[in-house]
Amino acid sequence: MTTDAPAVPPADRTEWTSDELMTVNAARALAGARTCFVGIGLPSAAANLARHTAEPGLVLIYESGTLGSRPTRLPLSIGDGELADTADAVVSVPEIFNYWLQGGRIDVGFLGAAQVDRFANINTTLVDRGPDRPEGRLPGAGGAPEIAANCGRVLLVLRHSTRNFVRKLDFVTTVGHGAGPGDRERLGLLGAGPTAVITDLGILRPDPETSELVLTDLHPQVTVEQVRAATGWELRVAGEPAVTAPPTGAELAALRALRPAGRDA
Amino acid sequence: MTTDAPAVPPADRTEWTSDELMTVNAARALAGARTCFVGIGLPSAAANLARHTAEPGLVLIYESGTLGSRPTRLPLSIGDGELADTADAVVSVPEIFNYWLQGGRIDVGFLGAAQVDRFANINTTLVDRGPDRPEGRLPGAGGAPEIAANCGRVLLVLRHSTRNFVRKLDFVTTVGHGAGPGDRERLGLLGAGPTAVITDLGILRPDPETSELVLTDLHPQVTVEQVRAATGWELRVAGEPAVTAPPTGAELAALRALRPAGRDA
Amino acid sequence: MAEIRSLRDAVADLIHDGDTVAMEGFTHLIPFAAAHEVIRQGITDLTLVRMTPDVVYDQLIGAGLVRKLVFSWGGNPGVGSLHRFRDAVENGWPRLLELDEHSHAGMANRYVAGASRLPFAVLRGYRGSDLADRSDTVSTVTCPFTGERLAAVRALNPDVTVIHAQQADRAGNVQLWGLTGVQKEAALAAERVLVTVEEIVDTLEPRPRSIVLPGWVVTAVAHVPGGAHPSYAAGYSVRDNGAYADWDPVSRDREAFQTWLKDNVHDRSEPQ
Amino acid sequence: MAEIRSLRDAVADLIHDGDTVAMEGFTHLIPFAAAHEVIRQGITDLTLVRMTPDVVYDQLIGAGLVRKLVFSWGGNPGVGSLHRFRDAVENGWPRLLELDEHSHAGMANRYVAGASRLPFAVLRGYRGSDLADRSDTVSTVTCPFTGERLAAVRALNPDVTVIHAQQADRAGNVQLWGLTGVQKEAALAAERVLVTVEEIVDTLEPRPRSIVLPGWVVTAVAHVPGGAHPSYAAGYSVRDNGAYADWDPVSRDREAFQTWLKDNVHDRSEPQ
Repeated sequence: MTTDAPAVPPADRTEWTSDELMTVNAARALAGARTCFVGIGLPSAAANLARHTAEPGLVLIYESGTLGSRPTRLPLSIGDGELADTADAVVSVPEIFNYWLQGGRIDVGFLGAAQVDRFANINTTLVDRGPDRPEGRLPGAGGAPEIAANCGRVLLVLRHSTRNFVRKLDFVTTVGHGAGPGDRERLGLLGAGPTAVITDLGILRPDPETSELVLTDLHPQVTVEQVRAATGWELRVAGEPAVTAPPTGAELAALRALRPAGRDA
Repeated sequence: MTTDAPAVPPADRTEWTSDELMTVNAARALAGARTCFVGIGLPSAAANLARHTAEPGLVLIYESGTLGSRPTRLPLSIGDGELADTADAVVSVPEIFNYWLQGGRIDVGFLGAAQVDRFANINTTLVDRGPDRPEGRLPGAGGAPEIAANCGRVLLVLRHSTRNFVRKLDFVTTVGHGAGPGDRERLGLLGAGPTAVITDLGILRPDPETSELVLTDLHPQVTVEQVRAATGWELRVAGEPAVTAPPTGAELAALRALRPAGRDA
Repeated sequence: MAEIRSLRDAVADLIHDGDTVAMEGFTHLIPFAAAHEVIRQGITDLTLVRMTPDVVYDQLIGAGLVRKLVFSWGGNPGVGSLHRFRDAVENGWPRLLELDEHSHAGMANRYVAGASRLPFAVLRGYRGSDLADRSDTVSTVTCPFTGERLAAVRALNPDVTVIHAQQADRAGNVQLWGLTGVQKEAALAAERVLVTVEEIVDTLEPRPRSIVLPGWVVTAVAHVPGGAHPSYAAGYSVRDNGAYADWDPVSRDREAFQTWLKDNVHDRSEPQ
Repeated sequence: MAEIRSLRDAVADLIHDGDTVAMEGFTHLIPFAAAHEVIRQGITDLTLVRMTPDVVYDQLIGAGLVRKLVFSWGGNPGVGSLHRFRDAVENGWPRLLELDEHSHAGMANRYVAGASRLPFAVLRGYRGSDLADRSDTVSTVTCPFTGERLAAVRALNPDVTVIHAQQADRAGNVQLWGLTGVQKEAALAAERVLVTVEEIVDTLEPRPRSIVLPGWVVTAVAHVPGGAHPSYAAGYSVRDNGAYADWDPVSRDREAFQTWLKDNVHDRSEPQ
């Protein structure tokens, strides 16, 4: 994706990929957060970017047991050595889940997903590929069910397509807002649950009344119709959706400096 | 207490106190053990002596979180710095109780006691001082209930008197053999429970049929009548009690070398 | 991030009349200086929590500030009884002392549950002991897989936990090493955390056998060198066993205790 | 005390057909060399336990040795799918693979219960997730104090746990550092423990951020430098991210996989 924004020096290039757009907006969503439990993949890119842009003091917590990691490059996995070497503290995996996550100490849980439904519930377990084909296997739950249950709020980041944004999940791995208002309380889930889903097309947020995800923000040059076409349910739009600010040169430079040459997030 | 044993060089003095006799015999009871969870006080003296005499490879475990401590002097408390400095590993207090003690990894639990009854149940909580006086307060349970419940076997060491060896405990802090055979199984207690009570007069062991403590060993020059007089119940004697071997010069020298000058165990 | 404050201000702001307060440190790193500041400020009606009350709680109890004690072993390690504790329990002097009494394993697991924000913890404990009958924080649960009945202990979540550590950096990150006892659990179980430290350093160098509490789970840090005396801080001091022994005659006698309290606590101001 | 043995002998003696085996290491210190020795010896019908099956279990599954997998996240970290795992689950190739699937928090607590010799562990988890319906090792318990219903997970007690560590001494005491994951719990939960190490040293020097497993809870130690490759051993090697990426095309194709297996495992003997 390109833009017609005026030319700037090379360090501030205003040309970006849709993944970069997504990651930059995901990083912005961390402004004001103190601590973030970071899922593998896109969330890790966004959370690391936020440390260089929107929220320099952000404390990154990885399920491999690191508290306060400050990697200089994006880790390929959540257990890369630099996450430990740069951390304020390293603890065991049981401890990170029991004392730190379940202990209710984390402001934001940042997750990816394979499928999301209109209540921001998540499937990362399996996909139904039709009656004649075996179920397709996904990686599984990882830390997500308890991350979504125990953080102050949850952010999701994933690419927008009808494959990912579905009318009905093939499997509920992780509860977002359940079947709607009151369900988190009924299930005993702490925190506000998902407050934003950041995609390569825009941002969806739960309607305060119904908890249903509605389109609140479009990325520059994206249309409501494009987003609706990429969503598996009849997506509602919150009045006139805002348009997200284009990535700044500083954001793009910081993101690109983080990325190991030749690697995707 | 003195003995008429022949004179030996100063390093092998054959004169000993009744506490030394008790500690030496307690240390001997650790022969063959691999790991010992060490209670505060007399047990610590005995277990440390065993490392220098009966069982040089004995692994000492203290509830303060040390595995494999090798103090050169007897620690005054179970949290002295040398216990940590000389240990193979130092862990948290929850871990020592959950993973190491409850984990069933310890051969011998070594305990002291304020009151013991005929089934080797222990009171370290309070004493009834009669109708007109308030209950007398003892230190409390510490680690004892779970030490006695989870070790392969339990050794007790305490001075012999009718105040300590009582017909009925004023409070059951820690279960030894409960009300007799089958009680440990019924209560779900693991291990064999108390297998010996070493005192300054001799050694009591549970009768294999009734689990009642009977006198099996007398220390040199102690009589059955002396022990019976110091016991609050009608103490049975196992046939002809054995007589414990007098402390060797090496045992006494090792014990005295451990003891900080001017301090009791 | 934790604020670095004077001990006086930190105690005044964090600890209030009626609070449930845990001061932990298993023989090592006992926060005596903070306890003395509590005595000087006369903060009272406290529920005190500690596995081993030790001399530090004997002093607070003798000072009449304690309504209830939650504990598992109340002796003077290697010396004998805690006489102020006994006098309060046996004679109600200077006030009645309510007890909630556990085993060490039970107390440790109560803190674990508190740090994990679970309402209870499970252990194989208390079986056959009279302890369970006297506490309303011990119960049982049944394993849904095996049917085995196990002990359940209620979570401990103090209003304030106070610990002493070797070092903090200027952002309030705290490192302690050596015997680290149950301090991490006690701190993470609490609403507010006060840490007194031997030293404030520019950068915490990771140490063997250490634990680190990030500044964002610590409320306040106070620089109090020697703040664990007569307990000790590995690398900075050794345990003053003589002071523990000397406590015995002082604490046996109400008047001797009161004189001690005046001379050694009330008439001494905070060390910095 | 642990015996120091060759990897071949240790694997042959400790791991048997039909065993439940946990090979742990969270990205770091994954015991690849030991897994390859299991493949060479054709030890089969295994129930494999691991939070993150990773490439190491993809290889064992592809080799047809695995009856059941107990896990919580089965991807190639930073790369994509585990194709041998998917082929087994989706197509039953080379054999059907039974699954017991959990969340990370659930698996971690299953090991904690196993290490603690409790029949279950309690957590605030699985709420509303379909995971609980598909596993007979997830249930609920009710807090006897508050009435809250919480998840209960059944303890994991493997027959054998295999881990890789940086160092052992000659008595078989083991030290590992850096990300230490769930290795202590996995080791203490098991009946038998095999540790491969980068180095055997005269004396273990305590390190920051390390854990020590005393030799008396370790069954066997094998000296296997590089035994974690393409995972890594902090202080000895870095993660071979390229090898993880290269695994993707190899594992997508059954024949390519079999060629890889022959060339890289079967035709290579134990490295020492």
